[in-house]
Amino acid sequence: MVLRLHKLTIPSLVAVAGLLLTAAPALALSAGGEASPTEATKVAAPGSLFDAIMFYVVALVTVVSALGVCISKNVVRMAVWLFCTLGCVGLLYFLLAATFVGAIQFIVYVGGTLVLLIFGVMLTSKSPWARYETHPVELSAALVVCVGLFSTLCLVFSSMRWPVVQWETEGTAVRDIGVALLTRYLVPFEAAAVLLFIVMVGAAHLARQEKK
Amino acid sequence: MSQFSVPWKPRSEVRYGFLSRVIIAIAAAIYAIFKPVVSRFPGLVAWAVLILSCLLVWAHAVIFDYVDETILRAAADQDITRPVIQFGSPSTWGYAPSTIEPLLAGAGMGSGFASLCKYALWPLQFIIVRDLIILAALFALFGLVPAYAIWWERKVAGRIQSRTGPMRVGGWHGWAQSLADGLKLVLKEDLVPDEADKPLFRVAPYLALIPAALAFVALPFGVGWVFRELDVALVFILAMLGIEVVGVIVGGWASNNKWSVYGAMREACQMVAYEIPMGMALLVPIVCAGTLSLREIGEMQSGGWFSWLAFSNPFAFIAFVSYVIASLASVKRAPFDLPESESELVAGFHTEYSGYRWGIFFLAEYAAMFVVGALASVLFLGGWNSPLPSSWAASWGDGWIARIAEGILFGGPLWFIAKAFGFVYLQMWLRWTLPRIRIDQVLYACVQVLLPLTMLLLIGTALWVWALESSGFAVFSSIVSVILGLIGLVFAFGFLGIAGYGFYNQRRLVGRLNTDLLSGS
Amino acid sequence: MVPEEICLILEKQFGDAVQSTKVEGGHPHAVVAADRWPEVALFLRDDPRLRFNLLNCISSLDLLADNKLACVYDLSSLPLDRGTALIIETHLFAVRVVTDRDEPTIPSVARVWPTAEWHEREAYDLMGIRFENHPDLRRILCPDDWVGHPLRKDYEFPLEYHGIPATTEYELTNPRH
Amino acid sequence: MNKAMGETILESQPDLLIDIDRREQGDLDTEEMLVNMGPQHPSTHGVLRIVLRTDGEMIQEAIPHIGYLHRCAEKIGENLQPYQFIPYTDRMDYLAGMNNNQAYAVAVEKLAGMEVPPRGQAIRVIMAELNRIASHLVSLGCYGMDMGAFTPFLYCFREREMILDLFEAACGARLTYSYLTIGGVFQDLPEGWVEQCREFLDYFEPKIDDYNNLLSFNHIFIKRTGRIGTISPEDVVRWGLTGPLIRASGIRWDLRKVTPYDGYEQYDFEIPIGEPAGSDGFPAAGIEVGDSWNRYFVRVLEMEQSVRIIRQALDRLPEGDFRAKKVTNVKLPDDEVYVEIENPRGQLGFYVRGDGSAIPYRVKSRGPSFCNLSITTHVCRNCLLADIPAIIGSIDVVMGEVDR
Repeated sequence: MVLRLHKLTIPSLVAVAGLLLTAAPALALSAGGEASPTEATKVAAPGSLFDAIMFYVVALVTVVSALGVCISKNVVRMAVWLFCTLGCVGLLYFLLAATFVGAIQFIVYVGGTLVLLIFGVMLTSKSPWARYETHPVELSAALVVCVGLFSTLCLVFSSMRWPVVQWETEGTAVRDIGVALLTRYLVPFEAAAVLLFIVMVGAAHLARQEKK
Repeated sequence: MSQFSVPWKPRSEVRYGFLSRVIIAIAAAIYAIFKPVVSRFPGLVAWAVLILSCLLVWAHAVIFDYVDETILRAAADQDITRPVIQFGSPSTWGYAPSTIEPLLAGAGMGSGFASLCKYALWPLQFIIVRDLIILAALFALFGLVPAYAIWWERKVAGRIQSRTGPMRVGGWHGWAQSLADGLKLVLKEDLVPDEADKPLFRVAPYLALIPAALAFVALPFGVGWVFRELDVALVFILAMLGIEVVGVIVGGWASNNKWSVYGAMREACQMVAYEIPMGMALLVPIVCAGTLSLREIGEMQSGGWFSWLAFSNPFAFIAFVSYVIASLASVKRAPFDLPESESELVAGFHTEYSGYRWGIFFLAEYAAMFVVGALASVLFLGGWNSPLPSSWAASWGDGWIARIAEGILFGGPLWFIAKAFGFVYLQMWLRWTLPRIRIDQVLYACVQVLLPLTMLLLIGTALWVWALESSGFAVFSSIVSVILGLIGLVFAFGFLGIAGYGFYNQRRLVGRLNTDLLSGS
Repeated sequence: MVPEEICLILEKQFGDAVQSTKVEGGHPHAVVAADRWPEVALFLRDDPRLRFNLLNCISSLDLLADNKLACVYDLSSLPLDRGTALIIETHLFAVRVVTDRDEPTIPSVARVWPTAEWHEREAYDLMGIRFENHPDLRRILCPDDWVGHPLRKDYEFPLEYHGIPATTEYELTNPRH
Repeated sequence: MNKAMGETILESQPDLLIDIDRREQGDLDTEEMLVNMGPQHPSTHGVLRIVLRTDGEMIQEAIPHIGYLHRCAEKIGENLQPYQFIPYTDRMDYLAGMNNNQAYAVAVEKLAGMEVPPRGQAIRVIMAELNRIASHLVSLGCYGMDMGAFTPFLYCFREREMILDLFEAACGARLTYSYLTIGGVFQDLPEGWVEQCREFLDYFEPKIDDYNNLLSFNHIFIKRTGRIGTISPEDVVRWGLTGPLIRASGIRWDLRKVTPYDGYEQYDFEIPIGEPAGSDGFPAAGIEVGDSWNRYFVRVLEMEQSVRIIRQALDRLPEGDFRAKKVTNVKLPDDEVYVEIENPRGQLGFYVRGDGSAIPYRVKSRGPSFCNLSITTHVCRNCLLADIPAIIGSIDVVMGEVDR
């Protein structure tokens, strides 16, 4: 499978991957503040070893596919990489036993937004074959911004204290969400509903206009 | 550039590799063993397989409980500390076999036998091992259901078109037809068009297959028979059905063929459009049941025929019908099979696909059909509960015969699979009788008919459930559900009656079957 | 309407344009001059007495003997004002237009009867008769880069088309033309 | 990745460029897509290629390209004696072989002034009507298949198999019969054939109601074909459409009544025509005169009339010889003749010109599908992609007859 990449993509990929690999264990280890190696294992003890492995794998796949979205040339490939990213984010929610949010993530983002994005791409029939050639100057600018952002993130993460929260898996999350939505957060819920309604009416109006 | 210059590049002649020859050898061996047995007593074998698989699943549940009982709980009582996982030899993980043996002996197992079992039962204490076993069973089922559905569709199509369907492969009624098709598809040359987007072209079928497989994870085949009891099982399954769209669209788009682009576009708008009415129609039973977890919904409907949610109120009954219609569209079946309509779009989105990749799209479609049928049966028709109320089972006492009878007669995986395949049969029946609808009529039906209807049903059910508080209304609602149940019975027996009538005077209705025309008949 | 009356009406209307008429035999027809033919065609279609609104067929003819090409137009009248009553009687007539072989052109009647468009394209494709102001005159049956017009009596068969050899035993078939 | 598909198609087939530019002067707007409903397409009933200029699902223009099945049968007609040319007429409209033979035979007989014995004429009528039923069964089945209903196709072909058995018993062939020759029929009916034919007619008559219940009055089918591709009576005549297409537009015109041949005047039968919604035996709403549904339903009604004709012909089958004495090297006078008969698809005409010898000087065949197809550009303007099979299917085109 010949992947025709821009000449600067591979070096940038290697750079970012290197940063990631070094940062990740550091983050995990430093999570417990003065956690010594032996206690690190206790940190990972609450879930089984398997969960830790799963988390790292999914996180890595998410990052790689997110990079894929930025780097790929053809729009439809971008869409598939985006599908992979959003899917992995949904998987992360499932790993955290937040099943409702994970399912909603799949429905709303992957089933809804992504399909509409692809649909938009298909309707403008010329664009899928357009190639997005990133000019080397733009690429270097992007790299600078990227590294700067990443370093600030590292600083913020390293100085934060990460309380280890005990996983509570049972409990009908759905019922609580439902109740909360219609009691404590009723106003934002209704506002969002009205907003979406306006959006739908606007879309219908635009569609009708075109047909004329 | 004249009309007759043929642009294709000469390909080397295909020689079957070692792996293909191995596959063929295995398949031939299996076929040789099974053919005489099945073609002589087919009915027996079919029922045996079904009952055996249920017993197997039931047995593994028993073993898991036994392991929990004797090893984990006993060890906890005698507070044998659970050794920490060191990365030494595997036997040091969990409770070592040596510690298991006295526990087994203590639980009344013969010492000689215990020494044997300790090695067998040792891995079962890990959750990951249990999950893998169940997953293996689940994906075996995921492979079997479409294979059976494909063969059954060809037989049903044959019956509807007054011909016999596959009869030759494997003896009795061509039972091995879908296995033969699978083998053919695996070994057939699957070519990728030159101008196609090759990586996407290869990935697309799997994007369509994985969601259909994942939906099996949350399907409740029985009370304890579910892989992961999600409390949001319904939303999860809806999500999986929503994702399948992406595979089809990418497949249609990557094969660089105008017909498949048309198929992909139609697919995109049809499935996205029909997700909304389908979701709405599913909300109706949820409003009645009050929970998203399919297990609780199933248990609510164990009160026999009239307790099923489809008959709980008139709105739910109409919602049941509108759900079936919307599910037809979201699984691209019957009158809504626009995306792969042969007459206009050659073969819709899988025009360029051939061989194994085409097989995967086919597999995903039939699996999605089963999932949609299963959802309908769990939410509206009582899932694994039988029409007889399960309270009668209690009166049988609790001997192990009663438990087996209760498991088979009053509710269990057999009922669930029967109902799901009932809906699959309905989809096949519609496909072979109704012509195809045009794309604008499909969207008109969705947006201007089904959507308002399901919204009204939702409001109606909500009001109905709200009104249930007052006891007077509760009595009235039970009467209504009895009436609706009777209507359901009329439909069911009406169908059986017509089928029986058609079967008995087959000769007059259908006229000369082609078996008469065969030579020597 | 008997063919004789039709011929009389035409001669009275167009005089010299109608060169000759032949009523007896299997195919009563009139021979019309090529340049006046669209006029006559319009008259045949719109005259209340004749009302030939259905052009059945345009048969191209190669009269090698007197070095001429001809087109025979078969017309029939289909009364549209009968509503849903069964139509029993109609009248048929034919018109022949002759042009010389080396530079065959006949004015097109595609404007009068739209069905003529495809018939004339076929006549052009197989016989080589060019039709003036035809909306889209090009070959209809043979490939666009075909050489020659097959139905001509003096048509010699091509021995090869894009590398595909024609029949070599050409002599054995001894076509009689 | 790859060039836009529009360009690749245009470069590979230069003739395509010429068509579009010549037909209307505006340059090709790249927004639209050029789609080749090409020679190999499941719903074009044979090797017909339609170039569609589409904008999404809407079709701006449909240009049919024919000629893929052109064998120049007319050139061969100038080298063969009439009784030798009969097998070629079978291959023209390969779904109605008997009717083609009849057309050529009637034309040559009129030119040569031959008399066909009454038994020959009766057998010809029986065979022509049986072939009309078989051809209509194919068109109904394929039309149902185009609309997505697979089952009617198999029912129609089950009945057609029985008709083909009858043909095989009579003349030994199932598709290309060459049974009707100059001066009558090739050989007499085997004994027991008449009873077998009657048995088929009794079996077939109730089956037509099955098709109506299964497909004709199916709500989805009416929605897919009603009010689609409506052709007004004026357009029908201007574009030279004949047969079921004329009758569907409300004109009761049939050559078997207008210019009877082979003794059709002896039998009484009606000519069904397309009627607006609500008339008896027609659906209550959703259709109009001259639309695709009426073109389909006229064929169903015609099958019933054909059964009536065959029954009358079987009852009054005269005795005597079935073919004129002299068939080979019949001298054709130096005259020309143009005769049309009612083929299942329309008026099949033969122009035969003799030059005194036994071999005709010029044979020209006017295929009904050739003219019927010419209206696709006019009718398929601004329709949906899914309507193309509906319109082409209702016109019921056989490419052998279009390309000859």
